[in-house]
Amino acid sequence: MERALFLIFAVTAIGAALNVLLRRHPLHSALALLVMLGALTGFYVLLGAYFLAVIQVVIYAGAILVLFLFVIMLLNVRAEEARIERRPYVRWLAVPFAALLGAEIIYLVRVFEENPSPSGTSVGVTEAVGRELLTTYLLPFELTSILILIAVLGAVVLARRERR
Amino acid sequence: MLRALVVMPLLAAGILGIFGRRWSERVIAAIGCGSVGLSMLLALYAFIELWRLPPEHRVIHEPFFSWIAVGSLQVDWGFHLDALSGVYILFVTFVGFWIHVFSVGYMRGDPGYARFFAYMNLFMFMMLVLVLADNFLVMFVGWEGVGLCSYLLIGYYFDRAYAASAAKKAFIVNRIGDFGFALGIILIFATFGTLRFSEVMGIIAARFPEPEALGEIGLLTTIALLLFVGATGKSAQIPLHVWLPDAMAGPTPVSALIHAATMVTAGVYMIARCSELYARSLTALFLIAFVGALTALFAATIGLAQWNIKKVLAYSTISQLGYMFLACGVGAFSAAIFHVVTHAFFKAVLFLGAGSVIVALHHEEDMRRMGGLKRFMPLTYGTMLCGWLAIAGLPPFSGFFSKDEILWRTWTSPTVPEPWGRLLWGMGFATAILTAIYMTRLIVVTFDGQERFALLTEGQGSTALTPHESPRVMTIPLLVLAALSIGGGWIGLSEAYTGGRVANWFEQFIGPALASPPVHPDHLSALGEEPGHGMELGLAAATVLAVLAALLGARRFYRRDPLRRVPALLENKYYVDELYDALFVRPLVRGSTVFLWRVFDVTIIDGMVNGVAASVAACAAVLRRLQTGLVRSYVVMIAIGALIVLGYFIFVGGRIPIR
Amino acid sequence: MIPISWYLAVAAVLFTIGTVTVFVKRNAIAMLLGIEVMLNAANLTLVTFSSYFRELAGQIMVFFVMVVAAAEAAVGLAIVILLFRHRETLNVDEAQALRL
Amino acid sequence: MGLIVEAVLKIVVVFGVVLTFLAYLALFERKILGWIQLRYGPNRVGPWGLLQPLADLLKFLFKEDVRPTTPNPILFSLAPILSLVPALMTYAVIPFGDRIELFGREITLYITSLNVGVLYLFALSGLGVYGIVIAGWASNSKYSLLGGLRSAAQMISYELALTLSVVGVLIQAGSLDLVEIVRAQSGTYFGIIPKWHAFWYQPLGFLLFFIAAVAETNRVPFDLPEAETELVAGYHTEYSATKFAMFYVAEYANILAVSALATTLFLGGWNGPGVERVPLLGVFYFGAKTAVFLFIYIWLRATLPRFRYDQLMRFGWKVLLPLAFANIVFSSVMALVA
Repeated sequence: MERALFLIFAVTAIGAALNVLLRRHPLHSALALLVMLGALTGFYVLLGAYFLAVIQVVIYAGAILVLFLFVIMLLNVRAEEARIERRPYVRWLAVPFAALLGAEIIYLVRVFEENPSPSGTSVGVTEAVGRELLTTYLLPFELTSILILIAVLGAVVLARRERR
Repeated sequence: MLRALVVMPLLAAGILGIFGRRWSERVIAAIGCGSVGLSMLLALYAFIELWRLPPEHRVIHEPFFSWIAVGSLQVDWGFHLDALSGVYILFVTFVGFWIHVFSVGYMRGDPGYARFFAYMNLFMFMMLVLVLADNFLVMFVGWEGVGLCSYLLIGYYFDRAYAASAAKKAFIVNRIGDFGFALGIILIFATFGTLRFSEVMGIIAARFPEPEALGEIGLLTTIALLLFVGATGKSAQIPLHVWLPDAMAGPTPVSALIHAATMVTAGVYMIARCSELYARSLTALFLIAFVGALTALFAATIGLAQWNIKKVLAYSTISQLGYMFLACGVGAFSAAIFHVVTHAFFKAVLFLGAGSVIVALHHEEDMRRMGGLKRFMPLTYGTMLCGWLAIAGLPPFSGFFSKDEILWRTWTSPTVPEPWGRLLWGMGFATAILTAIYMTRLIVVTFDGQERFALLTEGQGSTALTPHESPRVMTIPLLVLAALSIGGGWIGLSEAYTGGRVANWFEQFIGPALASPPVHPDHLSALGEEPGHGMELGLAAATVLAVLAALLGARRFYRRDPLRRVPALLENKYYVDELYDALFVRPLVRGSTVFLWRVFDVTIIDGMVNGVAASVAACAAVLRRLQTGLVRSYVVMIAIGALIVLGYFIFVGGRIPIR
Repeated sequence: MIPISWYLAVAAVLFTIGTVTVFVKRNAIAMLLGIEVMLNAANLTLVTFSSYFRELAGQIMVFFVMVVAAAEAAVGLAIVILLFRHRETLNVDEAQALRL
Repeated sequence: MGLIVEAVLKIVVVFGVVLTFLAYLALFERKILGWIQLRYGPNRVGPWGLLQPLADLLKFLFKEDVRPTTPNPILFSLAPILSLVPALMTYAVIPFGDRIELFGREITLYITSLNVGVLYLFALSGLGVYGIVIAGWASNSKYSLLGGLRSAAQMISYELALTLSVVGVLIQAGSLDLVEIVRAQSGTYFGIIPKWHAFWYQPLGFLLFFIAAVAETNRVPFDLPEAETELVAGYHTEYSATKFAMFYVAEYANILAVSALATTLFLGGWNGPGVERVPLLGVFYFGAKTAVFLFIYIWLRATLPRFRYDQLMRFGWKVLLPLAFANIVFSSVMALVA
């Protein structure tokens, strides 16, 4: 049962990610990303991180992606046309680089094969996460609030139409 | 309960500070006074709760929240109610409430109405934090908080230069004291490893059974003296007394609340709170007694020669605070607190009465332009008379009981060496007489004799001014406080007057919260014999007679010649301000211009800044070649970086460091 | 029970796909989407480790990553809008007026 | 096995009741609007028009499905489903009542009780916007696009206020579980005032929640995404027949869900006199309280004009959001002091 769910989520996630990459229209890419987020939410539930699973939907799907959709619709973006590259070697370099990167990561992942999984389900309830966040990680937590504030100010200043 | 009591004024301050500007005065006044009124009721309730506990367990401790936990430093916000803080919250909220009510009338029409009440409420909050704190650090928060509110309220009329500079002066002078206080707290933590009053005092009691002798500067004496530096700043004792007279630039209710009744007595409170510590240092006690007596006498002489009605009261406050320190210094902590309470009542009456006069004369504070007001303002006059007799110390007014108690305890003090007790008593006695004289002068010059305000306004060509009695919202607080300055002294009736049949109620109540005074070797022999009640009554009678004589003499004298010239030395406050200016301020300014600015800032700091800029520019000239402006080439660079890092782990680092 | 490496492998694949997206797309929004894919892949590894080693720190990190992602999206999209307003395009190769 | 049967039965019952109720909610709306505007409302099909929902259903099912020329036919068909499914999923966690004894078994009157219940609801409400946005995009029509755009901005803006207005309740109840939140509201103060959050120091949160909820469900006076006077019908301009019906049902499902949520969070859910002895009464109380909200929704629609778009944004960001923050600060202080 668990493995079946894992496989379903894995196939969905990777398929959706490929769609993000291959679709020419940003809106389609964004919707593919939504599907991928859904699959990741499934993973989180499997891993016992219920709080994060819900937060993932609330923040990523409910706010960040909606913002993407909003901008795509606002600018009425059209699909990307094929264009002549100014620097064609970049594209030539990209794919091998990425492949190398993937290979390296997967190589490193094998390190963990020896670690038998101790399985965890009890961590990740809201209360535990909240307690950690407001005690051990209080300083980073406060810092992120400042980060958010700066981001809000930055976004407002950047997107404001200059008045003449 | 204590939490609600403390937080109430803070909430009101927040609400008024944020929204108050748009509201009508009626709403602001209701919120401002209502919150303090609620606090007062809660304080009464808390006090009754405390009262119902058995005397040896009269402590209510209420944790609030955990504040700082760094290493071994563990500070929580907690409130600690014992007999001492119980008395304090009761009179602070009570006097505070009536002064708030008075302010409703006094500040009417002022553009900063909401700001005023927000500051006043904030002050009440900070004062309650100071009083109810269960450890030094939280007390320090309250201590600094009341200092901040004092600064804000002295500079309330911030568009007037003298108010702004008076506020700055108060703040800076207080910083000097607070520096000592902070050092004391640090030393306490370094020595005892905790900041909770109960724990610190417990350790002191356990570890130091014997007091440090006179002249010995041990650990406890060092701490005690550092804390005392803080107390001299906050309570305006020599040599840090210079800020309080200038603080009269604030509105009069502020002077009544902060600079007479409550905040300035925080130094006394702190010493009483740490009485266990002070009782173990004869040196510190002696110094406190001496500074207190000297301040009392010194301020009283200046008070004789001031023309501004509020300045007279300010010097009188300094002088009375001197009495309180004298009491602490001779080991009579409960007498000191008793005087704090009675002083709060009668000084509030005097200040509010002065405020009432000032309003009636359209913000005229110079007594030379007053006179003859008793016909126009009978209520104000009557209440001021109560305050006058109370501060002069005539029975049965409250000031008599507390001042007499202090003088008696000075006479019989176990803590000071032999001739000094008598000498300090003499200084206190002289101060009592001077007090009677300058207060009589104030009353006579303001309320009796010719109506000089009319002359002066005619001279300026404006229409004749007719002062009128203040509205009821101002006179009712006056009446309430006047009643207390008449009757408030009976709670501490010395047992001498009943021949020992009725014990001193106040001392019995507050005593368990305070330490008993140590005994100087001089007095060890006399330890057994109680000085008699007859002696006490005799000394009291002598003081009363002297004061009465001074009172009547001064009355005759000033009635004849109210505007008599005063000695320049006294009018100019012994030139202390000028002295400080020459000793500290000018050298500092010169040093800053000559060295800090011309040498240090220009060459070293500017040099460093310019050097950094130049080196950055040099690096940038090389590095900017990497910046192609193509986003995706940046991406590739980042990816190459990531590849290298991962490659390092694979080929060089061996394995990822996992636990 | 699912071996830990399965999760990590999925995350690695997702991360690589995200990287390629950022490499090959010229549309600024699509590049931002690629970055989101990478961040999510990283999140997956963090949650996996957190769950397998019974250590909450990983989940806390994910929380912070989400916050940063939100901030990044807000500022990034504001820049995109600005770019579009000035250049009428979302092609990042067009925006190189400041280069040397 | 019994548990699964029970769960399935409960799901079937809840959805059957809810869907029927939604159909009648539309009828009630028309009736009440008629009453307020001094008209009759539907009264032809069946006695007092009671069979009108059935007639509407038949009509929607058998009408021709007109499809616009669009480059995204799949998305066009997906949109109504995306909008309906999250709306219906909310009912999984709404507690209609406490537990009852039935056939010797103890049965809870809610489908499930999640320990992240409130967050789950916000997650669903965040997903609800996709249906509308995608509909706006895939219709290939200006009106729809504008409706979708407005909806995206509006829902992001008001979701913040909605979420933050609930934090006070969460602080007070100390749980994210809806059942726990309802339990926290049982009992009374001084024997008279019920311990509902709306009465005892969350009145501001309650007001904010309700306003934000009206905006979140795109209802008058926040119905800018559909705004018939300017956008024809907004995001669903191009929809017809069954697909339109799905949007229609989704809207009512959202309204009902939000009303039920308001009841749960602020008005004590199933709590009421006598519930301890007769738990089934709780369902009645719950329904009655929810009905009050539904009536207010319809009342608002009948009386209020629509906001202008800039007013809407300003109200959301500069009034609701700061007030919600103030409410959180207030609640925390009260939690510390009281």
